Amino acid sequence: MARVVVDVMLKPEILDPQGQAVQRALPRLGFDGIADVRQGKRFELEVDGTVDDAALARIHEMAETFLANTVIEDFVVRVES
Amino acid sequence: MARVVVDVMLKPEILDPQGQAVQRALPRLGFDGIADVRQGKRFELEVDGTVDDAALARIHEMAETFLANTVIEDFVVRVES
Amino acid sequence: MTSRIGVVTFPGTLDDQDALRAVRVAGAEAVPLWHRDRDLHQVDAVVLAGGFSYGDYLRAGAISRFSPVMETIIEQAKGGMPVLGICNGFQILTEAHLLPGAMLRNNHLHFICRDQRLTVENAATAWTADYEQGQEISVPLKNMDGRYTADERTLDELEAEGRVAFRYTAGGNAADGYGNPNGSLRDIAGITNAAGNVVGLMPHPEHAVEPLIGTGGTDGLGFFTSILKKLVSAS
Amino acid sequence: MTLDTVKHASGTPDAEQPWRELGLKEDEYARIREILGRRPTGAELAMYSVMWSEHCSYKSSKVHLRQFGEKAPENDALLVGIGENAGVVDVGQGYAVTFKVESHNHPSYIEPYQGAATGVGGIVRDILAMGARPVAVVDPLRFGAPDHPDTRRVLPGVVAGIGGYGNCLGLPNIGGEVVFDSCYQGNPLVNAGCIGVMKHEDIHLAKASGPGNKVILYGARTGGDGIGGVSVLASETFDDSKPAKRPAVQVGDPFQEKLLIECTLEIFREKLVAGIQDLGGAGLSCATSELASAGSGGMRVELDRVHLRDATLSPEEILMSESQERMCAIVEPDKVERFLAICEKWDVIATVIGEVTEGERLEIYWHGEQIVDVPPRTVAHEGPVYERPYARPSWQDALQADDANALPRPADAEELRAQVLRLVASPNQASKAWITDQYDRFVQGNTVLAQPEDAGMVRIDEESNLGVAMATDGNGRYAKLDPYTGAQLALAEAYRNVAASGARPLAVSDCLNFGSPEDPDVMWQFAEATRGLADACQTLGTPVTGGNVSLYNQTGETAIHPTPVVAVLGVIDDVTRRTPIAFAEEGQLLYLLGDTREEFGGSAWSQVVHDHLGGLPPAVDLDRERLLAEILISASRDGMIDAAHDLSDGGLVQAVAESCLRGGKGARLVVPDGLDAFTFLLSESAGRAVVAVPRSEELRFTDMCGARGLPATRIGVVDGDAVEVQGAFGIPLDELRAAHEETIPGLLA
Ligand SMILES: Nc1ncnc2c1ncn2[C@@H]1O[C@H](COP(=O)(O)OP(=O)(O)O)[C@@H](O)[C@H]1O
Ligand SMILES: [Mg+2]
Repeated sequence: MARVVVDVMLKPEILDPQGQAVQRALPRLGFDGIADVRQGKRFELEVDGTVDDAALARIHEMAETFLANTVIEDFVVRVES
Repeated sequence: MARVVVDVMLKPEILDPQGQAVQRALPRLGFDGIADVRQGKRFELEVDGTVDDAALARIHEMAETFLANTVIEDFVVRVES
Repeated sequence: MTSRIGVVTFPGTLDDQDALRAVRVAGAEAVPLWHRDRDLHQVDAVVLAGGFSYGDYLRAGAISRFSPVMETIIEQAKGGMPVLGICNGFQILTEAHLLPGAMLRNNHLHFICRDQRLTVENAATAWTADYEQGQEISVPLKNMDGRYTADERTLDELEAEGRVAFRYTAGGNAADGYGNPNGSLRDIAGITNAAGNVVGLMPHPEHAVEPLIGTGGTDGLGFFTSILKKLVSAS
Repeated sequence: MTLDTVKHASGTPDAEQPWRELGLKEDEYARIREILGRRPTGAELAMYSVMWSEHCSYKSSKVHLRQFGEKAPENDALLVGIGENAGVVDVGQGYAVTFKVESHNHPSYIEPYQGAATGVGGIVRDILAMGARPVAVVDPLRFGAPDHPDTRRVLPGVVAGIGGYGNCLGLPNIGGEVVFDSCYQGNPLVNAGCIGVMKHEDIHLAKASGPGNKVILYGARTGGDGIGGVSVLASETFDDSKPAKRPAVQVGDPFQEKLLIECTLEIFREKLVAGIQDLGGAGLSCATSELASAGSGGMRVELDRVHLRDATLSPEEILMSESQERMCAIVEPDKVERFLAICEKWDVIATVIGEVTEGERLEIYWHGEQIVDVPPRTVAHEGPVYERPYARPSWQDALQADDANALPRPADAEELRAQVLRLVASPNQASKAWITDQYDRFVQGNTVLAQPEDAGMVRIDEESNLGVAMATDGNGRYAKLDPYTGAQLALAEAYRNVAASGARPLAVSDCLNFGSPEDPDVMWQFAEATRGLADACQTLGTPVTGGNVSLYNQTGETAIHPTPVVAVLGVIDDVTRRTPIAFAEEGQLLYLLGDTREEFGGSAWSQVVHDHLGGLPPAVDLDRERLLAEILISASRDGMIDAAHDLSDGGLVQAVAESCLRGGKGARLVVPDGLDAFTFLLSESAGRAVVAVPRSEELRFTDMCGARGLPATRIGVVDGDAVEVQGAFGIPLDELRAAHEETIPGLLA
């Protein structure tokens, strides 16, 4: 069993009202000094067997076609150590 | 400017309907060998100045009281390199 | 013989019964279609109804678009079969890349349910011929992820080709349904593909086909009478 | 840990057991030992403790609730009464309607989104279990002070949870309430109601009969949700300082519930079940023991067959788990295959976990070893019953003596105008559109009326236009001043709201939200309120068909206001005859129906202007309510009125303001002889409504009122774009709209 993480974030040019709402609330809660907040998704995949290059390539494809919508989102795939 | 990432995931014992829906869809899309999927949130915070221990402690508190709902979620704070 | 219009039920589709009713009210034969079934049962057109297919999990429409029925619909839509995507159906159409752009969380981050004023910008599609260009109509709107977005180039292209089918009408009171309800770029409420057979929009014309029910108007009926006329004249 | 089997329990009579931690009292534990003739196993102890909790057993309230049955009015419409998952009434044309209101107060305070969401999920499954298709939901809500920081946490979460779950299920939200009062600060009330429709022959009951029939658990997998939730949450006050006691929160999956609904309805259509029960509080403990108890008694369950989300759960935990979106059905053996096929079609997991047996014992096995062997009736239906002591509180007289009618009144027209504006802008009177716009009210395409109308109304037959209406009401301030009258006023208001929409009130469900039953003051409030409600139901001819009791709503020693929430269901033969609240046609005449007296005790005015609660609530005259309802229904059926709005908190001016804003038209009002402007506008006398009458119908309408003896006073006309009170003041609609509509977004957005 190995864990692969896929992080999906809205592209920088896309308005992220969730992140903005968080950022706007921070000063009210007494937290200053945060210049920007973006909110995205994190997927934790438990993979059967070992994660070799072939497996990673498949997960990359899965992220590209399914986990992220590349019209609006970027993604990163990493093997969790 | 430094980037701090807060990952928020549902606690393991809490039902994650989103992750389950994703996992159930995978075989249909031709992706096998994924034993489990959990979906959580990823916050990217752009922090003014340097991220010292005091700043990290503050962000930790922010995550605990605001970014995560600790009744049902766990979180991890990390400085992005 | 009247035309057969199919309405797809995915797990979590909610407005399929309403869409079937709207098809009937317009005088066509309503045919329920099932997501696992590749066969479209000789329908002449398809409505992808509103709701929360697969709970809107991952992204609205993201899981449904991979269902067996969609494989056939995608193929036939490319061949000219009329397809109308309402709300979740619109989201499925963008996820399936039959229509450009994507739908994002409303800018106020809430689900919104209200009467909505729309301006018909393109009265030449398969689903809008019974309206006048520039006509204002009122139909219910209800969604969580209704903010239309696309990159600038795509938006310019849509405008230039007259493919913005509906815009949120500006200029009046929000209480009367005017204004952009969710931050959609360029006030876009619905678009069409270049051929005019595939149309998607966020508001719900199928909820505005009978007096008394819903908003109490029949402004949405035109979608269903438009397609019926088109199909009848083609046959 | 060794498995605590029945055999093991018999051999170790003196083993220590955590009955106290599970919320049982010493004598209750002793009784369990007596019933079983030995000490209970861990699994049995879990079952008894959760089923004998206040929440499941109604042990403190039972003796009072009996009145609803004893005093039930003769009513041919009642098909299924109290005791089943929900009551069922006949609405004609072969249709039956089932409806019920439930509370999810404590979970919603801990985790507002999930608490409220699973509250909706639970009540919908109750309705489904009766054999009905759920067609609408309502959500009566109470929160703490609107400007309190915790309200900003709780309210948006609750609203998002109700919307998130209900919208995703495809059930229109057609009504409810939002009330703020600091008494609910640590105890918000999240009540949720659901209406379902079926044909008479489709009514299903929760009972397991027919030895050899299979017990099928279907729906979501079982996880660690809310383990101990029922007993810990409902039998003790939630105490913030002990986070360790916080039980695992239940998380809802509305998508799964939608599949469960469609799957179950298809199963009903093919007549595949002999008995059915939803899994709610107390999970499998409740479902198996209730099904067996209501049937012939015998059932055998192989607990290890239950599909788990978490493989480490112990059998006790599986029995207590409150995982959502599950149902339990009793199915004849030759129908099992088809049953499972339908579940597969809808992607719903289903498992045969046991069968109905000849005997009278509920036996549960874990990998072949017996861990439960009990008479199911002792678990489900023969739990403890308490006659809790109660007495009129020592402070009640002083509270009633503190007369609101004696409070300083506005000195002149200008001050009256200012107070009226403050009132329509106050959080309790302001428009709730910011909240209700987050709910889908159109889905299913049958909604005739929804917020902000007096009652929600849905069409149930497309051919005949048969419809049902529902309103929920409850005024905790009135009930605090006098719980007997307060409960009757709650019923009267909901009844009036339904009639104002044009529907005939038929039956009642209630959700009784009170403090700790161990406090004699609270118990008195509860006793008085139930007595008041039962008496009033008898007089109005509307039986209580079911409901829910929520106790221990208190923070420390301080209880919430007694808050009986009453839902009235009505029927309308032709929804095209429904009456909206909007004043939409200029020139129509406004009539005030009923009598206006000086009644300010518990009023919105006394709260907003004086922050005062004292005196007596408005008087109740149930015969008058009945007459008013008859007139409103006849007038709507015969086309004599175009709009109607009942008068309640905020009085006449509130109703007129709402009707004007809804229709976008103003009104000119004249203060009737014998009344001063202040009393005319702001008194909260019950039994009243304002109606808009087309001029052509005036004579017919006033003749009818005159002949039937209902006071009808012409008070003005629909006209212009302001609310004008002749000789006093005017408020332009724009100013009124801003005052009424900006408050809630200002507080919460
Ligand atoms: N939480 C809610 N959910 C749905 N509808 C609501 C809610 N709160 C208020 N409403 C609706 O808003 C309208 C006004 O509510 P209210 O002033 O309490 O009515 P009334 O005084 O007639 O009982 C009604 O249509 C009511 O059903
Ligand atoms: Mg009312």
